[in-house]
Amino acid sequence: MPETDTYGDTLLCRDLAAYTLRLGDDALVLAQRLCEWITHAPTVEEDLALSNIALDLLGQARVLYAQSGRHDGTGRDEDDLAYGREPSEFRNVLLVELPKGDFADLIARQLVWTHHCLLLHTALRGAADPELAALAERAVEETRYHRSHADRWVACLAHGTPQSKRRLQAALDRVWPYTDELFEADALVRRLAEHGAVASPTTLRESWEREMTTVLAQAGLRMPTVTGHQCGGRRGAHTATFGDLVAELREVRCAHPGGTW
Amino acid sequence: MPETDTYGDTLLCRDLAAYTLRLGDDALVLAQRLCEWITHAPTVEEDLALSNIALDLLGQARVLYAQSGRHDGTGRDEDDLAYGREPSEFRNVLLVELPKGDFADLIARQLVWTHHCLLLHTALRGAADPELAALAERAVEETRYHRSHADRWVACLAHGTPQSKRRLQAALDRVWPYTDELFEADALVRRLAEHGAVASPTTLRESWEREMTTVLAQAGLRMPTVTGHQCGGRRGAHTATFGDLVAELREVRCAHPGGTW
Amino acid sequence: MVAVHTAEPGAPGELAERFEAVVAAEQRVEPRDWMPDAYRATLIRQIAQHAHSEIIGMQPEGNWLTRAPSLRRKAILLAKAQDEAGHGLYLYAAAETLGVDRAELTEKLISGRQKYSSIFNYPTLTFADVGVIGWLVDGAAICNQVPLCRCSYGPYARAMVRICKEESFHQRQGFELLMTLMRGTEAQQRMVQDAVDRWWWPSLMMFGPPDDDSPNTAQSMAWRIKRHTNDELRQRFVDMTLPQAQHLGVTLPDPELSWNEARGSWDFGEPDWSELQRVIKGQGPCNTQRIDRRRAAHEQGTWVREAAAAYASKRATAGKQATASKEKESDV
Amino acid sequence: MVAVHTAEPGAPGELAERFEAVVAAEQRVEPRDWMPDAYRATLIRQIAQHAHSEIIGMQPEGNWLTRAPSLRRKAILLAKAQDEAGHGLYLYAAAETLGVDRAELTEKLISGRQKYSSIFNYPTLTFADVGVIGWLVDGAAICNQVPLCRCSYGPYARAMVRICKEESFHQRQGFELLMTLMRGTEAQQRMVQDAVDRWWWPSLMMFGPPDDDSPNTAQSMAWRIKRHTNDELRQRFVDMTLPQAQHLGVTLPDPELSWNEARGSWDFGEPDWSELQRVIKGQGPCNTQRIDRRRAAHEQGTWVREAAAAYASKRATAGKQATASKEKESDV
Repeated sequence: MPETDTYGDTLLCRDLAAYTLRLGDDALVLAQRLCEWITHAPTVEEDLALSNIALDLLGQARVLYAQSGRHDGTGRDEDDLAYGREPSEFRNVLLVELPKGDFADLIARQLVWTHHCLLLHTALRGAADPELAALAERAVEETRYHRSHADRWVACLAHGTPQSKRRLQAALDRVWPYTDELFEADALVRRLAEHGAVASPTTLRESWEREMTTVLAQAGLRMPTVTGHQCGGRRGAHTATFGDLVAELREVRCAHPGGTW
Repeated sequence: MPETDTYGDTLLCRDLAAYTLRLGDDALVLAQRLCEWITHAPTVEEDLALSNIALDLLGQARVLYAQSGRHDGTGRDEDDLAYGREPSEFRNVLLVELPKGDFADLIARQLVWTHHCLLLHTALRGAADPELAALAERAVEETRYHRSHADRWVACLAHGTPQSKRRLQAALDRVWPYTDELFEADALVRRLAEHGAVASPTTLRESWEREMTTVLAQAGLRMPTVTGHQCGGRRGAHTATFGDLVAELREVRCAHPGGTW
Repeated sequence: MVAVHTAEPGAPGELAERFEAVVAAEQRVEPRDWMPDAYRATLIRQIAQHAHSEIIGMQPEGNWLTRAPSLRRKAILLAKAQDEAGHGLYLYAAAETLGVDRAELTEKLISGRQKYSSIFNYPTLTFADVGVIGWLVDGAAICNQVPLCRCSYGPYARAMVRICKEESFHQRQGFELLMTLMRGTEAQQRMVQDAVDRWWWPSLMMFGPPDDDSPNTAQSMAWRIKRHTNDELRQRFVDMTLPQAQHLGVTLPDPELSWNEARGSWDFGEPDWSELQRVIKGQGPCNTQRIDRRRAAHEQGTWVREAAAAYASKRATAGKQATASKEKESDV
Repeated sequence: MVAVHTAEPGAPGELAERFEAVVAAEQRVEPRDWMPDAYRATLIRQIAQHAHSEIIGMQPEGNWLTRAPSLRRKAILLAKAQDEAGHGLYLYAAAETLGVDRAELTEKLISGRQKYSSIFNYPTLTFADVGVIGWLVDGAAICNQVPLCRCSYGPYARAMVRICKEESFHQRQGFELLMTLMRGTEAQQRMVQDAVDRWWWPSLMMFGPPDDDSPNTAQSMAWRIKRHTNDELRQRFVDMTLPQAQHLGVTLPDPELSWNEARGSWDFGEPDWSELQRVIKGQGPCNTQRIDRRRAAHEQGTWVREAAAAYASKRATAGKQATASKEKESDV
């Protein structure tokens, strides 16, 4: 394997650090958006379900940050990574940072996200890096529940009332331009995928599109047509409200430099 | 004047520092709330008017903070005072920190606030401290415009549509429990008023109540009945959203410790 | 069964005697058992207020979920929010065993006709408040609730067993947060002291008015719903909390606090009962905000709940039709 | 007068000749003068777009009003917001002299039928963006706008004189903010460089597509609305900005930038025109948010504007009645 020579351990470590940071940022930022729903959900049961999902995501983020900090050799811990970076240093996809919106926006995002996530983690169970594989193993179980939560609400809103169907369709239309970025294969992902270290986004995309087609067809919803895809999160070009999200995340810590928590 | 002896210059300075800090906090916090309206007002003209008023208040806050920092001998400048204190160290009345609400809430607050403010600054023009008197002189001019802005909108909403009248009345009802605190005479204000250093809140209150009776009668609005007055701002016991207001105020500065601006 | 549930004062003396005997023997009254109307009404009011308190009680800390200063603290807060939502649900379920409808209880909460604990009408101004709520507010709640695990009404007693276990976990986590902050910077220590100053008196008031101003206590104790008077519980809380405060290194804002050797207990000052009355009457610093937020969430969620109801009824109809057509098939 | 305003292509040749002569002689066309329909339409489109840009342009910085890191910076930002609202109002007034209604223009903005400058579809992610917007975006706007002070249409030209004066003030303040940040911590310097990296190319695109892809330029120049081509203005902006960037100590993200001794100008790379097309078509990072926010403000303000209209009409009626009764009195 001549590639292994040119790729080398150091480069692999650096790439794995960057990759786990991306996944960690995805999980943390989405958890942050879900937190905004708690005490604002349509039912207490839903407050409970959303705090449950947010807690799972937060747990994933913590493990991923720990891995990233170990791989990049800086020894940064989970809080260094979560609280010590500027907004432009975050590497999450734009989808997870989109503002709270209404309940249909929440469900539309959860639908596209959880289906993608389950496919990704299922594939990552076979990752060469044992820590990443172990994380994926656990995440698959959790994400299965998150996905069924989203699927149930999609069915419910789609078959509920004309208003709920209309709102869900509108939310799907709003969210869809941000789905392309989930499967973006930049140099980092291509390098890792070529060496079998992570799943190939192209394969994921096909499965995901199949699943979406099925879910939407069953729900009697239209597949949104997108004219302009949005991306940029993976290189730190975030949306307008992302600075506020990060500021809120860091608010208390910033107000007490040198504090212990 | 035997009181002067027991009061003494040091005590007077300390009291003036505390007093100007209160007024400065009132002005800054209200300016901050008005800033939240800009680009969200019902017309561009109103965006303009509100930024104008906010700018006047901010100017007053800056002068008052400078005076406070000189009087208390700490040499703190306007930014030390605005950005360097915890929420519980702010001494503004609760009225100015109430959340944004709708346009009727804005106008209801502006009505009670500007009438109070014009009376206060008119009286403070006669303050013994020349700096405070000069600030009041300028503030009277500015507040006259702010008051007429509020009066015009009260007339407009009261005589506009049934909806606007209903909304304004509801907003007045919401705001009224916070008006009592404007005239609260605690030990500090009593000491200063006894020495003729500031206006007596009791006198202000009578004039203010007369003005409110007239304005509301002309507008065909009901004087709200209040069962429970809210206070605590002058001793640092603020309302639920005040921590967020201060956090937003300090957000950028906190994110860059040691920065220059 | 309906007759049993709506039993009037003139109900057979035998039922009333059996009820009294069960209660006196420290056995449990269960949903299907006959019970006096006043007993039922008292329990409904108390359990609903308790459930509402769990739900409204998510708000003061909810603001800090997005702001928690470490990922570990964020996880702890999220888990606590989850527990509180769960407690609310158990308690609503316990109330429903008494023949009330949850939608009706929610309606009464957001229209202000049913109360929740007044403690949640105070604002959480800094992150130290999160710790102090865990330490003092959950601490006081535990003093109140542990005896409820032996409440004569079975479903309520069983719900309390589970809730108390989780509450004491929250209390320990709150205390641990405060210990951490007190080891931090001077500003952090000041923040803790400031929070303690604001929450101490409201926490004492969580036990309700003084005994001589609490007319319902005797009946509730006779029914074995309540086990101790308000003042007994308050004293227990003070005695439990004082050593913890010393350990933390904070001052409680009561100059009258002193150890009473004779009583083997701490003497303490009189809370401002007029403030409690104001807050109960809806004039606390946050009454309006708390209810407005609950109402807004409820109203904004209306279309979602309507959709869920419509979907459920469509599925039920579809299910029936499927069953019907199956039955038909088997007929054939 | 109505006939003049709606003059058709078949209008008397004399009017057309007079118009051409006025424009050729560098005199001003005024609202009551006859003008070709296409001239009027071009101006309406351009002035409306310019007015909308001022209003939408308040948003990217508006978020920072509450967050400005010193009271002086807050005052500067507030004054700038005030100027922008004012500019919007002059420009809407200038458009109205051409016979359009402001409510109609607002409607066209929030329904997406009229555009605003694409630059405002990029997010402001840090406070350094505020400085960079002042320096680059207002700088580019000035390059575009200074020649408009000599525009053939009088009301537009006069509005631009006042606007340009204030814009150049904003530009200096933006530059001064960046100078201050560059004297600050390393993190502040990185923040400035990051903002420059994000805003450089979009600023270059503010001058519109390259000349060979800008079919309307020739007509606009003949009418003395436009004075320079897009590429000329872009070059002027680059030449003006380069020394300032060096003075600041930031790197512009274009490896092809180099001094061309022969031309006495800077050579620079080609912007990604497909990106400009995407943003113009509404697919920029913030198009939806900007319009949604404007629409939300407009819709939430509907009841206020309705009240204002009702009040004005009541007063007008009352005024007429008062006049009428006075007239009656004087009749008597």
